[in-house]
Amino acid sequence: MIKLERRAIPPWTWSFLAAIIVLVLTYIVSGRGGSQTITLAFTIAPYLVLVGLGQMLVMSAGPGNIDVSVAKVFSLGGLIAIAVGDVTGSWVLGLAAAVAAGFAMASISVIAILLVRIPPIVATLATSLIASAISLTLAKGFQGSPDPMLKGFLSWAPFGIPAFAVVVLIFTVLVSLFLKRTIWGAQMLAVGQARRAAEYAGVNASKVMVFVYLTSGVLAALAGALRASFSAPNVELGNDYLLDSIAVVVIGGTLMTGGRAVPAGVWGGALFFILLDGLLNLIGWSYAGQNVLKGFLVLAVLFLASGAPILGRGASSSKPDHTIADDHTEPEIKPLS
Amino acid sequence: PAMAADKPTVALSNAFLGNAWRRSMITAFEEAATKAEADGLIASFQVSNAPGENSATEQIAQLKALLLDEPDILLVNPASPTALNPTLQQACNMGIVVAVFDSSTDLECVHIVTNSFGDWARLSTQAVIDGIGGKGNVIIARGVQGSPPEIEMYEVQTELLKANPDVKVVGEFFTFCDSAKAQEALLGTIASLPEVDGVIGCGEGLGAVQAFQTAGRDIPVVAFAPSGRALKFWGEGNGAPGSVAVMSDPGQGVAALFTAINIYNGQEVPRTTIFPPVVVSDEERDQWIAAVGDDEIASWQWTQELVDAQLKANIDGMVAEAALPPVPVR
Amino acid sequence: MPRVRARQRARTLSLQNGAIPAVLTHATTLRDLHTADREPLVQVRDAVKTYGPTKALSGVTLDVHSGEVFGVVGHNGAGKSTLMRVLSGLDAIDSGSVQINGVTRPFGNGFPGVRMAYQEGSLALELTVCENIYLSSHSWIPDRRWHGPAARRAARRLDEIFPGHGISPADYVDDLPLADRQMVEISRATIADDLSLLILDEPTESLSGSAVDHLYDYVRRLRAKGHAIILVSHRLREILSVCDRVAVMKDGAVVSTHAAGSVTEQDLFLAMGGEVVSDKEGVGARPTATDTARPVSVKVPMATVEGAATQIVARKGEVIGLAGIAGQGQQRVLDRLWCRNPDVEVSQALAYVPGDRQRSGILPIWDVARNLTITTLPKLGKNGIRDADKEASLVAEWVDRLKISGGANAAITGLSGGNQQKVIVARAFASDADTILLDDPFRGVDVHTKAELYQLIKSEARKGRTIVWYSSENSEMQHCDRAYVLRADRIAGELHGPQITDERIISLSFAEAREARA
Amino acid sequence: MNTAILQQAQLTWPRGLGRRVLPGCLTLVAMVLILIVCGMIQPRIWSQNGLTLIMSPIVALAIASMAQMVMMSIGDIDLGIGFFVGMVTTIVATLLRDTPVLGVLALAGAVLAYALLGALVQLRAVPSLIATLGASFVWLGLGLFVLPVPGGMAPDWLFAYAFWKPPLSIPAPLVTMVAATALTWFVTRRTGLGVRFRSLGSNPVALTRSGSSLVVTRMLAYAMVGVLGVLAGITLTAEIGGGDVNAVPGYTLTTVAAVILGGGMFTGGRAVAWGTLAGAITLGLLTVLLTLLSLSSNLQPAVQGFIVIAVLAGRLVVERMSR
Ligand SMILES: Nc1ncnc2c1ncn2[C@@H]1O[C@H](COP(=O)(O)OP(=O)(O)OP(=O)(O)O)[C@@H](O)[C@H]1O
Ligand SMILES: Nc1ncnc2c1ncn2[C@@H]1O[C@H](COP(=O)(O)OP(=O)(O)OP(=O)(O)O)[C@@H](O)[C@H]1O
Ligand SMILES: [Mg+2]
Ligand SMILES: [Mg+2]
Repeated sequence: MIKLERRAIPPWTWSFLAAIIVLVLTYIVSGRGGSQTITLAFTIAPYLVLVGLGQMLVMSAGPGNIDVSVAKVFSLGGLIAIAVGDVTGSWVLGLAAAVAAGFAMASISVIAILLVRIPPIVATLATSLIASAISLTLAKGFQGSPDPMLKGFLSWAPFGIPAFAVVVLIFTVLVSLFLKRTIWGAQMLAVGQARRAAEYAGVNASKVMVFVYLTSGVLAALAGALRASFSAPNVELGNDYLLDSIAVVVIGGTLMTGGRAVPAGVWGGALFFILLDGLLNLIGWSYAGQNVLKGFLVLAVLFLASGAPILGRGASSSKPDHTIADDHTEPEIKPLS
Repeated sequence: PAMAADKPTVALSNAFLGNAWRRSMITAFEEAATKAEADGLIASFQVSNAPGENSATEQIAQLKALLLDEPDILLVNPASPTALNPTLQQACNMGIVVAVFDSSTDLECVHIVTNSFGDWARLSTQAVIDGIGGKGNVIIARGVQGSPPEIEMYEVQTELLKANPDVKVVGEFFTFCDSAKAQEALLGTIASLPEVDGVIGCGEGLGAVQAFQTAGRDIPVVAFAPSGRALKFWGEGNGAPGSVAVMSDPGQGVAALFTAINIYNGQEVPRTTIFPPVVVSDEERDQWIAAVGDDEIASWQWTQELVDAQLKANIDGMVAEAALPPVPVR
Repeated sequence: MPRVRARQRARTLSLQNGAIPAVLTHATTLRDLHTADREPLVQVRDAVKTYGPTKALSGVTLDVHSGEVFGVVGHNGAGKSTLMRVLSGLDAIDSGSVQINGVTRPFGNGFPGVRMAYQEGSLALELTVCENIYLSSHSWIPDRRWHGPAARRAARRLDEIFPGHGISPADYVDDLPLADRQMVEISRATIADDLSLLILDEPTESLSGSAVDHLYDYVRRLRAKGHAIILVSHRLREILSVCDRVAVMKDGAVVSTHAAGSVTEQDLFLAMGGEVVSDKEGVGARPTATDTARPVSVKVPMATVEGAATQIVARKGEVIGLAGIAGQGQQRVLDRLWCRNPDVEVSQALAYVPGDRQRSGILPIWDVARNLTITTLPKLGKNGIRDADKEASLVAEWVDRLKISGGANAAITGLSGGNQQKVIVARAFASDADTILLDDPFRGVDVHTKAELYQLIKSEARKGRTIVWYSSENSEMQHCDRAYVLRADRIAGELHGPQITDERIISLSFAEAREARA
Repeated sequence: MNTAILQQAQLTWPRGLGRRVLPGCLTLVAMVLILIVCGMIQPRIWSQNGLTLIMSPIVALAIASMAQMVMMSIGDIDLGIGFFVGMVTTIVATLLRDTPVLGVLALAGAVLAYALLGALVQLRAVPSLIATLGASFVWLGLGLFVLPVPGGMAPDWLFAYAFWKPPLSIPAPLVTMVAATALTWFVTRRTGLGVRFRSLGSNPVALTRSGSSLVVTRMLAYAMVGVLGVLAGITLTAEIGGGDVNAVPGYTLTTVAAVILGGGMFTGGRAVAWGTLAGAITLGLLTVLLTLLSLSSNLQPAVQGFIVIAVLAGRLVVERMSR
């Protein structure tokens, strides 16, 4: 029975499975490709992964937590990094500036969420409006182009192994270590699965909220800065990264209801999406067909990978007794500890 | 219109400000309009950019707010070729001179000022075909899916390719004429493609070249966007020789302004007037680089005289031969 | 420690003194008596129900007759709730037979005429009282224009059962205190035109004393009307006071049935597999005169009923009770302490044991171990990194000490409410907090578990911790050194050691009630 | 006892009602303020034409917000509503015009699809947010199949509606919005079905124990979202005179904001139709306000953001004071 299987299977399996299937299809469709298809996929994946990791932390901090400002912050980060880098002549300062910008934007969300008590989705929506206003102002009469050295590094792939991807992989490992081995990580997941309970257990939930949103903002801006250095800054650079980051995180097996974060899954989801786009372009599907297929694939992966305990689906602070009510979901909770 | 004597008030409705083209268009317009106001051609002008991501509904709301002001001339750079029709109809009914630019509409009462996307496609495609010496593999990078310009351009491209049977199409994606999207689309598929000699497209050359560089492939002949950044990049020797930079002219807004003023003053003007796109070839490239800011798109600097000339060419039906405006200088 | 093998010892003990056989014979004669006059309303024969590995019901056989109040007692996880779910038709049994009103298989909405008031969680908080009533009783309320009828029935029934309740049908349940919600839940269950069997699963756990009396008066009236009532409770005294017959469940089976008149709490207690001392021990055993030498660790400024300023004081090593009718401000005192309001004085490290385990207790995704350690993590780990070994040993220690069923790696949601509660308590006491706040934590916990936890509290207090303990169950307060009786956010009186009795607490709680009316 | 006396007082004003209607009222105030400001800048607003002009673009948003509100009342979120409405416009502008029967069938199919989505969410415990996100790709794709290029033509009866001038110089858009809101309000607050929806959002266990099926209830709720989405699409077609699947992707988040402004919650159980209407109109009027203020276009988004925050902050303050 599926349940029993799922006991064994780690939550990120499905995303990688999907990615591999798409990869195989790609090879089948085009007689050629070899390792380069993978190399190039790993060249563009890291940016989405960085944004996804931030989004993942936010989402696993509890029901209703989501950061819809990533797209605009991403673009903003790109513009600022290039502009500052151009003025100061140092790409390091450029990235630093981008990080600072992401931090500032995220602080707006944090203030709105914690002090003004605005639901995250609306608070971050407001933030993204503000971010895009700043981007637009910046873009007017914008000067500057990416630092050649950084750009070189970003597309540098010795033996077909993209160096930047390796860096982000290491970062991903650090994130999962953070979640597994550190006290903060544990406290974050505790808040994620039951905020009230965690608070009574002595966890400072506000601290967690501040942490996840700031991280998400900073990562988005940083990813934007790097992406812009990889090609060129642009006010619309980040637009695709909002929906994709959410989809990638959930396909990766992170619980939308919080309490379970799966960093590895973010890679799986990102590769799946990127390879899928490649495949669809390859077989020259009409844009319409591409979307229908993409949609059904997302639903299908969900269908297989699902098993989020019904406990507080959507959002659940007001759903007592769920575990007792929906016994069938119990075994699906078990493997997560 | 009734009192051709007194000067018109002008309102420009722009759907969004999200990309370099629209910004250049607004900049060019604001410069020209301020000058026109000073020269006493218009009474006053108002530029309004709808919030949101090029959303038709936002622009409709914005247009209706503008209609409350009852301007004499309404210039529209629309979010969608059809969605505004009912609203624009209302404007016509109020006796406002309505001119749509950088797009088209089948609304009778509206004047259309536009570039010939056919020309754009012809110029860029031909350049690439010549660049690769009339034979080889090409990719077609297509524009904004479903937009009338893209459809018009695609027709021209296909017929030109028919005329050159040695040019083989090995791939075709929608890149929205956006260099970042083109880069991702290409990186996603490049490995599965044979040798590529040229990329026929609508100004995503920058991203295309970068994708090929990343993949360590030979750089094909491409069509850049005439943006400061792309021209510089091109000038630094990226992009195979024979590449070109073509794009519809952000100066259209200005052209539309002067055209509309003429209409308001009772001059006879065809419903649709064609203006030339901006073309940058190897020779003039460095001249243009000097004139264009990094995040700007090169645009013709239309003046009333130039516009009148172009209008005349339109009326005489000899647009093709009409002289191009001079390369602007900074 | 002696408590560890409580149950086994209890069994041997009860077999030696032959209590159960005696009771059984008695029970059978009594059952014959009943069946003589008429066919029982409920007939359960060898009902078996398993959930995966666990055998919730292992062959239950019992009869319930119209016009009787039938009590069911048993330790946590004995199978009571499961049996009730089966009777109400929510769960189907694997083997055996259930017959109610001559119907043998439930259809759609369960067995006809059977209604159940649940222990918790069957009201929709975002709905109004009236809407909740409609939801559960729609079969007896017109489908169109139902607001009026539903509201009227709700109000009438509430007045009928709990006179003087202050609930309006238009109130949102979310904004009602726990006690009021329980009243609504009970009234909800009784609103049915074809009611023939009413099941109450631990109905009084969050009710105040007077409400409990009202409820049982109503139960008696129902019985008089010829309805059958099944009452599940951990409060043996209540069971004996209202029931005609009592069934004792153990490990998924009915081990014995007694005529309420002919048994004492002790007998039931033994039959459940209890141990004499575990309950008796420690009541009043603490030194009554609290020596004022010990340093004060908690100070909460309050007002007396007369309005004079006073304060709640707790010294190091004291167990302080907050008593009184539910919802008279006891929780507010705890909150003021937990949030460290400027006006209160409280020692550095605090820990809180919530009562509402479903919503503010358990971390549902994690297993017992992680639930248990979350509070202590910072203490165990160093510079931000967790220390797996220390955690493991701590968990092992507490799982063993409190005999948490399922062990360290069981999913918390798989535990019984009682066992979940043990984990939550352990969480607090495992921390290095020197003051521990208990917010009515033992609702619906069986007597054994309670006894163990009382012991824990006392021994921890002896180690020098301060305990501030609110309970809605007056008898629990006996385990405190001192108890403050609260009423309308004010202190109605302070009781010392042996003075802390049901009667004293009740009288203090209600003394004012009369004043207020006057 | 005095608790009883306390409660006597509350009997007149049900406990918890205030908490639930207050936010909507405050948003209403904000809406009126914006209207007044607009009116001061541009007095022509105060006429049937003026009001019709500025209100008509908001109608579709308001109805879509109703859909989102129903979704949130069962504890779910719909990230696909924008493209769904867009897809409906393409169907209305083509099939419904040329072959009404097919058109109606197609729209019915769309509603059915929504119901199935609900079943998926319930049965596989899929988070609604991501399920609807996936669905949004499908809506977009289907819309592009029907109309690859924006175009088509609204049916004539829709044009008739677009130029309808109700008596007593009531602005037509207002009539439509109020009607749609009243309908939603009635279903969610007055009918047994509505009670089931909200209890599904608030506490599914209660619903199961009352003997109704979670799947059926969720499917019905999603179907209602679909129906409202279709209505929104139809009114939008009237507004843009044709079909365009990309017409309103922004609705997805705007509608959520509207519901929140109206006093809705993500935790489900709350259905605040009138508040949501106020929220939608407020958000819709922002564009008008910003255009009339004709402030630097770069800043417009920022101003929008700040106004949203401000309104919600204002609510917080009032709640604090009322406590
Ligand atoms: N939903 C369920 N899933 C799995 N096992 C269950 C479930 N419900 C009950 N059980 C099993 O049946 C046993 C009896 O459960 P039940 O709820 O009847 O105990 P109880 O007598 O109600 O305990 P308490 O006195 O604490 O209410 C439990 O020990 C458990 O192992
Ligand atoms: N989802 C579940 N999975 C496994 N066992 C369960 C589940 N839900 C309940 N149980 C079992 O049901 C039994 C009773 O659960 P219930 O919710 O009735 O708490 P309880 O036993 O009544 O405890 P209390 O009486 O203290 O509330 C528990 O022993 C538990 O093992
Ligand atoms: Mg039970
Ligand atoms: Mg129980």
